Amino acid sequence: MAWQIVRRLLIFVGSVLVASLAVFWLLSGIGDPARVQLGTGATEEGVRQLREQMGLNRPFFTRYLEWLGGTLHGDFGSSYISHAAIGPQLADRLSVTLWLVLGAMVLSVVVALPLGMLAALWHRRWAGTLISGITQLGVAVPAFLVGILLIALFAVRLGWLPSGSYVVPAQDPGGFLEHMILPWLSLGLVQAAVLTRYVRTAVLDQMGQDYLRTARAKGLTPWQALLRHGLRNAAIPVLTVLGVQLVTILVGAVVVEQVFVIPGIGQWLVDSVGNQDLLTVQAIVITLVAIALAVSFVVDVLYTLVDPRLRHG
Amino acid sequence: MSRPVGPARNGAAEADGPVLQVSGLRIGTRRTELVHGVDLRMGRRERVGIIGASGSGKTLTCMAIAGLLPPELVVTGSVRLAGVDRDLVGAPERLMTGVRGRRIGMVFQEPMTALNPTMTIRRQVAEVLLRHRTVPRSAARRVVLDLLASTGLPEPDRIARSYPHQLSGGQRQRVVLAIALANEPQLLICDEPTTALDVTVQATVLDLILERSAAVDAAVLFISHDLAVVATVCDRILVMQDGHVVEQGATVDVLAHPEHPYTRQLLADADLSVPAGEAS
Amino acid sequence: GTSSSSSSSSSSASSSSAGAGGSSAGGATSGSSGGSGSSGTSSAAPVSDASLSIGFILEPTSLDFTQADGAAIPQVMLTNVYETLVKLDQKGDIVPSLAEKYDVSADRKTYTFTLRSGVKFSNGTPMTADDVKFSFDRVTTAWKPAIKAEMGVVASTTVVSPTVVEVTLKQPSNSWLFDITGRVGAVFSKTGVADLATKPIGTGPYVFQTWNRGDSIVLQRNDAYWGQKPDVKTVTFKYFKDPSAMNSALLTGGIQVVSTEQTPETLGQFKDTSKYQIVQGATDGEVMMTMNDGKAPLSDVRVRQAINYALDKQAILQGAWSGYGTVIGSHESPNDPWFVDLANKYPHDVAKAKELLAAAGQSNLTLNLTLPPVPYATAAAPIIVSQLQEAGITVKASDVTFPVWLDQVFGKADYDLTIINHVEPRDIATLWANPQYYTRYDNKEVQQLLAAGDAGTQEQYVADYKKAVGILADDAAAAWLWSFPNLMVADANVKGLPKNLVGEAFVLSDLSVA
Amino acid sequence: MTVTTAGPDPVPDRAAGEPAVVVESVSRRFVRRRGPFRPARVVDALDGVSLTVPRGARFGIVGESGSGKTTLMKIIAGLDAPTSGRVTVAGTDVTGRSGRQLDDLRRRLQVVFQDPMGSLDPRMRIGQIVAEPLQAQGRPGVREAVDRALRQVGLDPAIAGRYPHQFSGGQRQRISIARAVAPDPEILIADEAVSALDVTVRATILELLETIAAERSLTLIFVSHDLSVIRRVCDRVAVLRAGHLVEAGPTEQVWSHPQDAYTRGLLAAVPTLDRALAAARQRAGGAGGTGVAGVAGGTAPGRAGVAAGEPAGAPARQRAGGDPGAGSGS
Amino acid sequence: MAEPVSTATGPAVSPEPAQAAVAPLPAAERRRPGALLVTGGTIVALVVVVAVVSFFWTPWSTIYTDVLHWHAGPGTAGHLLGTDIRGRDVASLLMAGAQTTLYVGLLAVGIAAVVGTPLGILAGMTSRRWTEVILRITDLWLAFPALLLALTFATIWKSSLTSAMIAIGVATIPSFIRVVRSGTVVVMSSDYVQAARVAGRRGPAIAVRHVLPNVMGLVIVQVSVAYAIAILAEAALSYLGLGAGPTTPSWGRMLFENSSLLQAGYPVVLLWPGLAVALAVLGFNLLGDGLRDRLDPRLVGR
Ligand SMILES: Nc1ncnc2c1ncn2[C@@H]1O[C@H](COP(=O)(O)OP(=O)(O)OP(=O)(O)O)[C@@H](O)[C@H]1O
Ligand SMILES: Nc1ncnc2c1ncn2[C@@H]1O[C@H](COP(=O)(O)OP(=O)(O)OP(=O)(O)O)[C@@H](O)[C@H]1O
Ligand SMILES: [Mg+2]
Ligand SMILES: [Mg+2]
Repeated sequence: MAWQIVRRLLIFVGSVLVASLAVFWLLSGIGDPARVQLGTGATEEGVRQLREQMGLNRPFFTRYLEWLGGTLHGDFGSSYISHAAIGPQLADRLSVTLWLVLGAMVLSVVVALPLGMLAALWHRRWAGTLISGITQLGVAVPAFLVGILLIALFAVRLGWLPSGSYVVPAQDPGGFLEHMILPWLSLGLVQAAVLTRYVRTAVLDQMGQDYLRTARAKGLTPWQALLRHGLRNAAIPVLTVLGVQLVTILVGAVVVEQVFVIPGIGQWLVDSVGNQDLLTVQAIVITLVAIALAVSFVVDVLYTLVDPRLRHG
Repeated sequence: MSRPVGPARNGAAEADGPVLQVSGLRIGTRRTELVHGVDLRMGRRERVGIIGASGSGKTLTCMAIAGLLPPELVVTGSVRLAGVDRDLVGAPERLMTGVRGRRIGMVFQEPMTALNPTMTIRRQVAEVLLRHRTVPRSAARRVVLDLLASTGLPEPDRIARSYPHQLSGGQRQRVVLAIALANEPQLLICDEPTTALDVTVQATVLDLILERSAAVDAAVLFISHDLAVVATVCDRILVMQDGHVVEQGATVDVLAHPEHPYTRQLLADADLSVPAGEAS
Repeated sequence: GTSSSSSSSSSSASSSSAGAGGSSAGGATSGSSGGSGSSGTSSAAPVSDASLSIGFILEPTSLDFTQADGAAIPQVMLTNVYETLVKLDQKGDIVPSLAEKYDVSADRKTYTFTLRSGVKFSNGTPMTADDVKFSFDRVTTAWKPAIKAEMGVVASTTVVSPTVVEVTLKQPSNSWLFDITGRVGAVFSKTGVADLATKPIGTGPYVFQTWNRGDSIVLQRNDAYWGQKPDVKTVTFKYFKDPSAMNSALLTGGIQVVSTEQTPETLGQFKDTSKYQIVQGATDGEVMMTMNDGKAPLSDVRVRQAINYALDKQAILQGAWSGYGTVIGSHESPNDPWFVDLANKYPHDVAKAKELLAAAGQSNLTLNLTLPPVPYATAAAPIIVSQLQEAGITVKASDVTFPVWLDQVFGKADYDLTIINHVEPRDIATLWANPQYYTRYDNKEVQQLLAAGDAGTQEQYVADYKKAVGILADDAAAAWLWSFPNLMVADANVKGLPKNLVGEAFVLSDLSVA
Repeated sequence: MTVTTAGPDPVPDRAAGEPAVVVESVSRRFVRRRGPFRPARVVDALDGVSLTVPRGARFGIVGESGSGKTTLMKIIAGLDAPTSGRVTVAGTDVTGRSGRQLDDLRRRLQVVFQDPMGSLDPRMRIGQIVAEPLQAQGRPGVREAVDRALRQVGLDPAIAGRYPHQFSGGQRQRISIARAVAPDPEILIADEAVSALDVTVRATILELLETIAAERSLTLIFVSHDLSVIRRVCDRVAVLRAGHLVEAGPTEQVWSHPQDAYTRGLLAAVPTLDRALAAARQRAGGAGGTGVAGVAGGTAPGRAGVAAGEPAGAPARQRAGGDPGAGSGS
Repeated sequence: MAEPVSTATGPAVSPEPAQAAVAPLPAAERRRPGALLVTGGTIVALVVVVAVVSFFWTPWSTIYTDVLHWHAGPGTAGHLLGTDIRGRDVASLLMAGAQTTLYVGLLAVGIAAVVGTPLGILAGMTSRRWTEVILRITDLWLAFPALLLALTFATIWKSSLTSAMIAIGVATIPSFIRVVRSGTVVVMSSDYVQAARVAGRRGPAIAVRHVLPNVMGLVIVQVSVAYAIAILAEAALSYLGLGAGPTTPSWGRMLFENSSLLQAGYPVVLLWPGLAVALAVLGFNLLGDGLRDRLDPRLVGR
């Protein structure tokens, strides 16, 4: 167990190094933070001076090592642009996005599991085809459109829910829920559509299996058999997809964050990339890498929980 | 059909009506018929064996009785079970779920795939108990261990905690049997329940089937290729070939005085100490 | 110093003297007729507890405009938190603010500002001439953004007395006085610049309260303010990346004001005047299709003129910005004192365009249009491409990111055509008097006129600039499209919204909620 | 208690070549991880098993279910690696080898898996499945060979286009056998290869195996619960129990003089038709008679005489043509 | 060897019962494509045809802006489906957008599937150490924002549809790896893979003949989902200045550009590209589902 943890840690450190080097290298080739900071009012002289001040003229590796040194001290540094410390902001933004993403994932799972199973169970009936069709449309509808439509209906027309903005759950749990319902819906429904497709496939893959017949011989309805037996066996691909979704949506939520004015990490990443704010991008990417590794660890553990055959001897 | 179902020798079973009455059962795909009209009548406590060629429709017949045929197969005819006032053929799923696992227990042919690879044995056995609420949840744990032990499994506690892939074929087969017997069904259908078992375990399992079915007054529909096993278990035998029941009657009659050439052939081939060709 | 031989305007002079009396009272109760010089502040009734949320698009990257650039910072901080010695009124005239009055020497090189007394910073220290000198000196020494160059013309700043400060310029400059109505003129506390990014300290009617990054900035009324206290107690600057989200927020009561409407085509949903008001005015921004004047074939004036003839600017304005804004023909905004209407300089005339192209030997012209990711550019581009196509010019439009645009187009002038809104007020000299600028426009006469006008009297200033604007139009130095409108939508009960966006600040002190 | 056949007395008749399979003190331990945070549990499926299968032998392995037969088969076939010990097939060590190194083994050895359904790729047609070893080994005339193999196991070659799930259990098992015999292996491991077959088909298959064995000196390793099948087919037999080899030797010797109590128990438990019939008759005759099976049937009219003989019956007749069973020390 | 056996077999086992019962299914039944396949195929074919036609002919030029008719309703002034927010002919844009859509699918999804599927299979088949290496790289890659990739590629090749699509494709690879690997692991634990080993198949052949067909269902779903995402991502990237220029017709971009018309009260303009995207995605997905079901013999004929 101890070795497991050490190994994971080593992997993590290695991944962070690789990712940070990649980000450093990619961004340094794309544009000039000094120029971005000075904007359209810039003079060549001004840009040169600022580059000097920001230390951008030093060699690539010097800058990289300096950053690394800071990070090793647990310090993400301060933004090139805002000069504010990155760490605390990262924590805030990340928590916002995590709420958004986790809520949406829960919603999508709750919607997708039954729908996917129904679509599989009825795969030759019109109802199954209908579910497949609707979910496919769901995949095709961009989340921002869903968002705008939801706002137009529930916020503007009916006035039931606020049209956006974020409320810290610790301060006002009710308000938090009220504000998150629409974002969760618009992100979650699209994800649900995607997930439904995987559930359908995974469940169909299980439908011909003998153990389902055994389950039915016990007196389970086809539905129960699928629910208790099929689903568990379909869980491996579904879990995988969930893991992948969880990581990719973190950034992918940017559009929903935009439409619902949620100060999350996706939006911040886009801004920071736009501002050439290298240190901020660096911090965000490293956080994402950490999350990805954590998620894949959790998914691996879940694999072995749902499918004992994967516990290698 | 050579031998009509005469007045049964074990009249006791007939006294309170048949447990199972199958008539004119036909099974087929959309273009070929696979089973051509099977008639079968089983009394209480009666044990009926089906023997026959591989692919002759034995499994399909059993599946049809339990309503578990794959959806691409079509079934006609009638299957009636005592205590159920509906024909099981074409019965609604709701009815069938109440019947399966409760009134009809099933042991399948292939033990390797019959169990859910992702669930512990304990849960899989307990499920059938809890599904029909025959045992309170609190007692389920103990009942499961008892059931496993009664099938002759060593270390029932370890087995209960295992997953199917950790068990040998025979161990799995006994688990399936435990599931089938859990709710003391009226009718136990065993599709080659002992093929994966060694002879000692087989003897135990056969004893178990005999003993438990007797204990709960269950009728047994038993498929096996091992004539000795069939003879051990069954009072009556059906011989199937190519989707037809070619002969049926009391075990002793059929096995000792076979009439249909196919039955004779079977008996001839059953003796392994003599090569088939020379024996006949 | 003598009395102003030519102060910015007579009105400002009179207002400054009026302000003197008002400020001495300086009290909390009757701050009427303060130097704010704006209308709508006459009510002496006790101030309300109202709060207001205003939607914006661009969030500041920092609160400290001495270190970071970008129009979003002064929009929040200037005039509201920090104040300047003089400021602009709605007409664009320069009026006193922290200075009760100012005098200009005869050679127009020395400005003497008499400061208002009783003004306190939000950290409690009184505002004195020392602070002004400290602030002005600090621009050239400690500021980072390029805008600090505006203070380059100052030779020295001298403290005459605690309430009088004297600024001497290297040469006369009209723009300097205008410039110090902006960021570089902000007066900081000598003891309060340690942490400008998180603890801004100013003299303004509002104090900074909180900033939820990525979401909003909250300002609170400064109850110790020297002048007329604003009506609205709490103002939230709420930031929206998505224009339609901002509209929705207004519709659902999340905000009360949309400070700038980026999707003018959606204004229809605010038709109901009992609920909403649409405020339409001018900004200092010119949306223009800049051409690379230093690179063939665009270095040929005939080609540039042909392009101008080929464009139906009214249609472009209609299609891209639903007709909001004013078509312009040169580098000028209706806010500028030298504004002349040159919109019809190049009427839409495809035949003429083709003719000019033929004359230039460019009948089969292909140009690249490099677009920064801004809504007006992406909106105007398709129409421009279509119209130029009709005149026989094939345009290849491509999108780039903003850093790439800055690097390639703005930094290296590696482009043919681009579309951008130059929002800085009175930036004509920046664009057209510097041959190294990305416009690559090199016209000695224009350079001379702009320099002379800046150094000359106010009248000369206006006259020379008018002339320069005319030459730019003749040269078709760019294809100016429209003057960017100040388009605001607000709840009907919000009063005091500025019609024109003058200067860099979004002025809050005039707002009230009925 | 480990009994090895590779012991002191070598097989006299087969001195010519090296043994087909030599298993040297092979152990296989399964570590069952029970979730990431709980201690693992250990199962010794095989524990120090040694045995030698001479070339051309028909070697039976019996044992109770769970005794490690399948595990041993997989190790011999190079599908699983022993935790310790060594397996030599036709002179080459196969333990711990993979991929290319096993090519030679693959050409010589085929396996009929215990679980017919699981060992048939559900997405492959029967024809493809049976053809697979032939194709993998680049044999010519695949089609004919497939047809022949299917016919040999009593299936119509026309079914080659269908999928595994469309067959009955016995049919699947025959497909599995067809796949194994199609490439003419030198060594055939059959794990419960005939358990799902009716007696008629079983007889055919056994005959088929015997014929192949006789004609091309096939080494047959036959795992079964069915002792009568083992006795009929195999000249030598090994008895496994709980991962240990409890007894091994020439079949008839083990049959007539079982050394181990477990073996004796096994033999005694073999059901025979006449005993069963006698019991059945008793049940049927004595109205309400107890269903207890008597030990041996008295008179067995009709066909009873043809039924299986007593455990200690005469040597099987069919072996006359083949190699005489080799004696072995025990 | 056949002779003695077959003579021995002859009388003992009559092949007839098996033969009668196991008659081969007529080819017609096996070949009959499902409704999913037909519908999906038809829609996809329609998109292809429209794309091809648009190379040669569209009702209007796709760059022509009708300055008299902004976001006009269907049928106005010869615009069959009306005009968009910039006065361009919607029908023409839709037709030409089909090209982009197909290109997007081929390039982005193609890259992801062609690279990701083999890697995923590899990760599920190789030794634990290599699996670990591949998976950890995948995690890293997964976490790496597509936006950054898009930026980089846009810098290397100048922003274009191709650079954006390569970025999306490359960014989608890890999800293929993960999904395919999970399926592979399950397949690899089955007996039929062991049987194939015994048959003499080596890793690559097992991968192609056993693993691939058995994970194909997952791959197909992954492809169809990735396809929908790619279409929308193309639009999003081009809006950030990382994709095709504003004059390249694309359905995703039409959605983005016209989205404000929803609030402006002209939702119908949005309807067309929305329908087009939906239809294309639907088509590809139905085709995918159909293929998937086709590939599962247990479902054929049900
Ligand atoms: N993958 C595994 N993980 C853990 N334990 C296993 C595994 N495979 C087999 N075992 C255990 O090893 C023992 C031997 O199993 P094996 O399958 O070899 O038995 P067998 O002799 O073939 O039995 P049967 O005749 O019933 O098929 C059993 O106790 C089984 O539970
Ligand atoms: N799903 C199916 N589709 C088509 N034919 C089928 C299907 N299932 C079974 N069959 C055919 O039906 C016939 C009877 O099958 P069944 O499983 O009942 O045989 P069985 O008597 O149980 O044989 P075994 O002893 O080999 O298990 C076989 O010929 C088989 O090929
Ligand atoms: Mg069967
Ligand atoms: Mg086994």
